[in-house]
Amino acid sequence: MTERQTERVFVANRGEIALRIIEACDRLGYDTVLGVSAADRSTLGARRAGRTVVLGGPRPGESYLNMNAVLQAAISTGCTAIHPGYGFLSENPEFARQCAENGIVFVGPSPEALEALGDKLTARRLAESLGVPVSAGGTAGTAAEVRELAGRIGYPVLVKAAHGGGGRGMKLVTGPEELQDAWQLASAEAESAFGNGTVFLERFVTDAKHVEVQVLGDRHGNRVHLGERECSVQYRYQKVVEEAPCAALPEATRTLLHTSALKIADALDYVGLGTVEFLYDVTRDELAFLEVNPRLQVEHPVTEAVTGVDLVREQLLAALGHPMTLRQADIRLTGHAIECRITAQDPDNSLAPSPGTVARWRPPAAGGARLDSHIYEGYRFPPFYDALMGKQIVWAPDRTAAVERMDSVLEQFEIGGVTTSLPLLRRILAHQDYRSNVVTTHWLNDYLNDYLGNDVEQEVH
Amino acid sequence: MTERQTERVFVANRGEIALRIIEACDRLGYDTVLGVSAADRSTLGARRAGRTVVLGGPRPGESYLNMNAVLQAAISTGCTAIHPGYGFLSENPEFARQCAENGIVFVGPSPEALEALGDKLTARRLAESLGVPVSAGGTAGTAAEVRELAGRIGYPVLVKAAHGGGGRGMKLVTGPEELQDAWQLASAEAESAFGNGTVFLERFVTDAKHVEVQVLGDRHGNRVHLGERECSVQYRYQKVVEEAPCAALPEATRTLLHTSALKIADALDYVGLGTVEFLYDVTRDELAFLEVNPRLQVEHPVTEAVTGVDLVREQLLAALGHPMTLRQADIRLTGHAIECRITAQDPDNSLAPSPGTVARWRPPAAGGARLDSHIYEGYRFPPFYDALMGKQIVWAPDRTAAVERMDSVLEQFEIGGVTTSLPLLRRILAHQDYRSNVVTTHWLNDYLNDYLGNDVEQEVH
Amino acid sequence: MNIDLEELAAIIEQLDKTDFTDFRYEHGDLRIQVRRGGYYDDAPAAARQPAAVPAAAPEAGTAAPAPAVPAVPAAASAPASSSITAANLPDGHIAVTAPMLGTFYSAPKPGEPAFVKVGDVVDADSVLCIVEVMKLMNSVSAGAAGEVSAVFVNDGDLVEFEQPLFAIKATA
Amino acid sequence: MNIDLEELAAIIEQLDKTDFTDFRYEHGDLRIQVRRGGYYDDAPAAARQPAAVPAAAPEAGTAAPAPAVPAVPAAASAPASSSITAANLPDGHIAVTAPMLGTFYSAPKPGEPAFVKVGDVVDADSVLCIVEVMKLMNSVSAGAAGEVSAVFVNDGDLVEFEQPLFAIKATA
Repeated sequence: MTERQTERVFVANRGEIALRIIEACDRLGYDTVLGVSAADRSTLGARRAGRTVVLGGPRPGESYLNMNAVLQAAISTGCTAIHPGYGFLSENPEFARQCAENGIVFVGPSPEALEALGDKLTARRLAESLGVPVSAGGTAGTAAEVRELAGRIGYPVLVKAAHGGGGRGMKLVTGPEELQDAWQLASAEAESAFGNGTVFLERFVTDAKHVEVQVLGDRHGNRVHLGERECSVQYRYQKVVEEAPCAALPEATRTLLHTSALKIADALDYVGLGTVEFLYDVTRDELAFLEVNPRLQVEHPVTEAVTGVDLVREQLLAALGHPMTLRQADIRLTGHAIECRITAQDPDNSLAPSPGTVARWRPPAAGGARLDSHIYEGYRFPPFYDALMGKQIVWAPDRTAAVERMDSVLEQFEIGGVTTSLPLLRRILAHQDYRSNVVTTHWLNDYLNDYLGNDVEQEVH
Repeated sequence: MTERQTERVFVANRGEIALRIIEACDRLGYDTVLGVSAADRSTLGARRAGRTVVLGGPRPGESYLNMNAVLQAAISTGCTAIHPGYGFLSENPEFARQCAENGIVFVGPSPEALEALGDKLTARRLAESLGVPVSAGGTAGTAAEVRELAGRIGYPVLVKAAHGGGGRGMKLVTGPEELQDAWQLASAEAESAFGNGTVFLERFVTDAKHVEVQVLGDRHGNRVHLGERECSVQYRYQKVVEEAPCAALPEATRTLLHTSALKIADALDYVGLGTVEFLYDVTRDELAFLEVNPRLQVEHPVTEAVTGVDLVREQLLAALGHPMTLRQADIRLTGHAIECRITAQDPDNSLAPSPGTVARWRPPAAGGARLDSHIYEGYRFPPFYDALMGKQIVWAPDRTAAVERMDSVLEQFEIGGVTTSLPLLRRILAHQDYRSNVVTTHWLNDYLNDYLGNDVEQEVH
Repeated sequence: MNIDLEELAAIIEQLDKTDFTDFRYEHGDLRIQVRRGGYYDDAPAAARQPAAVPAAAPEAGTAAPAPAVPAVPAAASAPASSSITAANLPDGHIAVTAPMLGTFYSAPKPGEPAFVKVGDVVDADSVLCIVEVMKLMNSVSAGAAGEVSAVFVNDGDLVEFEQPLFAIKATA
Repeated sequence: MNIDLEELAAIIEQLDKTDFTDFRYEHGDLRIQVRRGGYYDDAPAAARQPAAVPAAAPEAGTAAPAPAVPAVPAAASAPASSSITAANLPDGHIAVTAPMLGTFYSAPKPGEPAFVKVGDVVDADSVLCIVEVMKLMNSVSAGAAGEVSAVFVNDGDLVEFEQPLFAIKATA
């Protein structure tokens, strides 16, 4: 028997992604320990993990977000690595730091990279310095400078303090009359927080597609991109339908997109899985860098479907120090993939969560289809977490065929006992706008108003 | 909360099919108990089952074929049903009877149906009585009658005792000079065993495709077929590559095939999953009924891929008495699916088993692809069971695209540490005969001789 | 019977909308107790002599061993003769459970005597053990006055959230 | 009896719509208790010496509970103070394991005394127990001479192939 170090991975997440990570570990021969909340004792993940420990109470703060409990559990069970999945602790630099201090591999980028990427402006400056396209914007110190800059950029604009992180204090200004107030507020905030009143203005793109590039790097300087995804069907920044590739991109723009993403990954000496997000203004054929998501993403299966690469496996191997065997030339994109997020949300009620018991769960095992889900018949949907029930993915040789395939799979999918987003997904897939691929990020918000008003005229069937 | 009886299913099998059954149970909210041999304590199945009990020693007779141990384990763990998978106890009428006597649902047909189907001649007579095509054949009592019959059928013929079951005493006769000896032997055997020396002759079809129809019935008189599969790529009666549908069938023949299979299922009042097997003589465009396989088959995923029906779920629900919700009109066949059985067998050494430790197991997560497998990196392949490592399934809109897709998936599949059939599968997929779909059941036997002689001229790439 | 059905229905309906695991209501001679989820660590209705009390539920005892852990069937490690188990508390005994996941310590410092041992009399505020989570020490108190009737875990064990640690025979 | 059946039916109907695991109602001399799911921890049949063999291997003890069974961590059923466990046999002790899967019986017939108990001296051929498989009784002999030092399973338990049943302190 070959000599091999036995890795043991602590899975610090729940739901479908916990299953996905356990599956990847199983196939690599790694042991798994799953940390669960008291509400998740009898999930499929708890059945499948090598061992399951109860971290704390049902609320995320008591369990999945409880850094000390997660670390203690991982240490006490002899784990060599922690996979945080997405959400929860996945982008928390402090948690990554504590993992390192305790000699546990955090499956994600370094704490420093997480901190750098957490700040939108720093990331934007990095992009600019690399010649990566960003949306029109700049900094200004006085009211006059701000007015001049906003006029040059064109309304609507976003105004925020030029230093400091996150989306805190970001203000949307739709016309010159709102500018003065917004500037004063942002400037005062900047002054008090950073001792510098400089503000930052950026064009607020209202009618663009969301495109993002999957990148992957190892600890040995190897780095590849795995093509792009399009995730324009969003509701309140929650993605609903994703696909790969983005069929609306001209080839030259796609090349620019990929090289831009790789430039950023290279500059960061990026290790692991990351997603470089952009907006694509279809009318102007212009890309604008948004941010880097330093984690496994919900929509990773569409990239797996068109590249054949097992992203979670590669992510684990990279984090554990293995050199990548993939080279850019190995990565060929084939066909088209679509993912629909099936959630326990009521489309007739502004997608309000609708927890309950899943009395019936009959996904079709269709060809070219994959379902990532933790749901089973009799599952009691707890009210403490997000509403995701499963991700239905289909693949086909081109977008039209993939849309048809998804349409037929959703048609056959039977769920009972809880109200879900299935009817909405079916109507999105049937909609002329979606079929002709003109959807932008505000489309679903608009459509849901129509939907509630029962406007079905534009549907294909 | 909906009232539901909690089913608990005992899984009396191992390997990939144990995982498949556990997965289906999980999704239905059924508890699972897996019985394992001492060699299988640390399999993925043992990780995933709700509970695992060690049935006995590593040899199948001590564990998976040990009826008493399986029954005792199922009873003691409170199971309501036993799923036997394929092989092992799946077609054993005695086992089915003992399940019934102990109040446990056997997931398969009744003991009586199993007995009737175990006898090839009884099944053939049933087919004849229903007007279902069978191969040329008949019975004869004297040497002269036998000679006359054989001449009418055409050589080669199979000669066997006309009563009694199984393949026992079946003799292959390639010409008139062998007939006398074969008849005397079969007749004497028949006389001593059944007090009747009548023998049965049947044409031995040497150049035909193996086609089979998937049928499904419930306890309420509902019955459907789910189209056909082709499994002509065989080596010593072991299927190697399977697909759905059989692209070589003219539409009229396909209709005859489906209605013939349903006639047989109807006559048997068939409950559960079954496969009605036929030979298809391409030159004569003739079908001949072979037998009924009363169980889940290894190659069921290709049918799932083209129909979208989860066969294991339907099988469980039917066995547990639920009425089918599927009607024949609901079943639409879409596209083409191929399955390759990846085995730990050495193609350079007459496919001899090659157990060992699987040091590397890197399946590509390609679009339109599905992998049913219990293998993980570090898995130690035990020498006691069959050599199946996994089933790679792909789906595409047509056969050509499916072949291309499988070709590319096999190309990217990395396995290390054990010798496998991967190189052979790649060469089959690349072969002109396979691509042009002229393969019959003896093709692989012939090809393996060529293969060992390194004859690669007919390959596409 | 003399039940105000409407009142009871209203209470039940209210509870149904509410997230809880244990609800108790006592007023005069009226007592209502409702539980949801989790396990019961207190006595079943049947009264029982401590001497007659048996071992672990056989089912739990033969549960599938976690593959990450060497393959000793759990049943094998369940003693054939035991007195009090968490799954099987006699009437009048209550379980003290871990308020958080962490490492169990029976004594204030290594080498020192344990806070309590079986037979010790404690009051509700008595500290029974420490649960350490990433160097943070959390003392666990008895919660009820009585006599320590069992200790379920060993020094240095990882204890999970809500895992039973001690049994206490409550003072009548 | 003096039950208002209609009232009782109304309560039951109400409860049926509700999600709970344990419901108790006491009012005056009326007591209602309803449980749903889970298991009952009432005593199994076997009587037992209180003094005898305890504790579990801590690792096995914290193994993932089988989902089929309500969530009592197995550790909970293992007392803290231990002597001999199957995972942890002292030098000179050997384990007698089940030669097959089946139901464990410590005595030739129900009600009769056990073949052996802790402290008994046995020789290699002494029968220690019976393992029943579908009505077939298989006697298990010690395989070595010595003194029975532990019994790991209870009467009526399902024992798996190779599961430790007894420990024997072999004669030197």
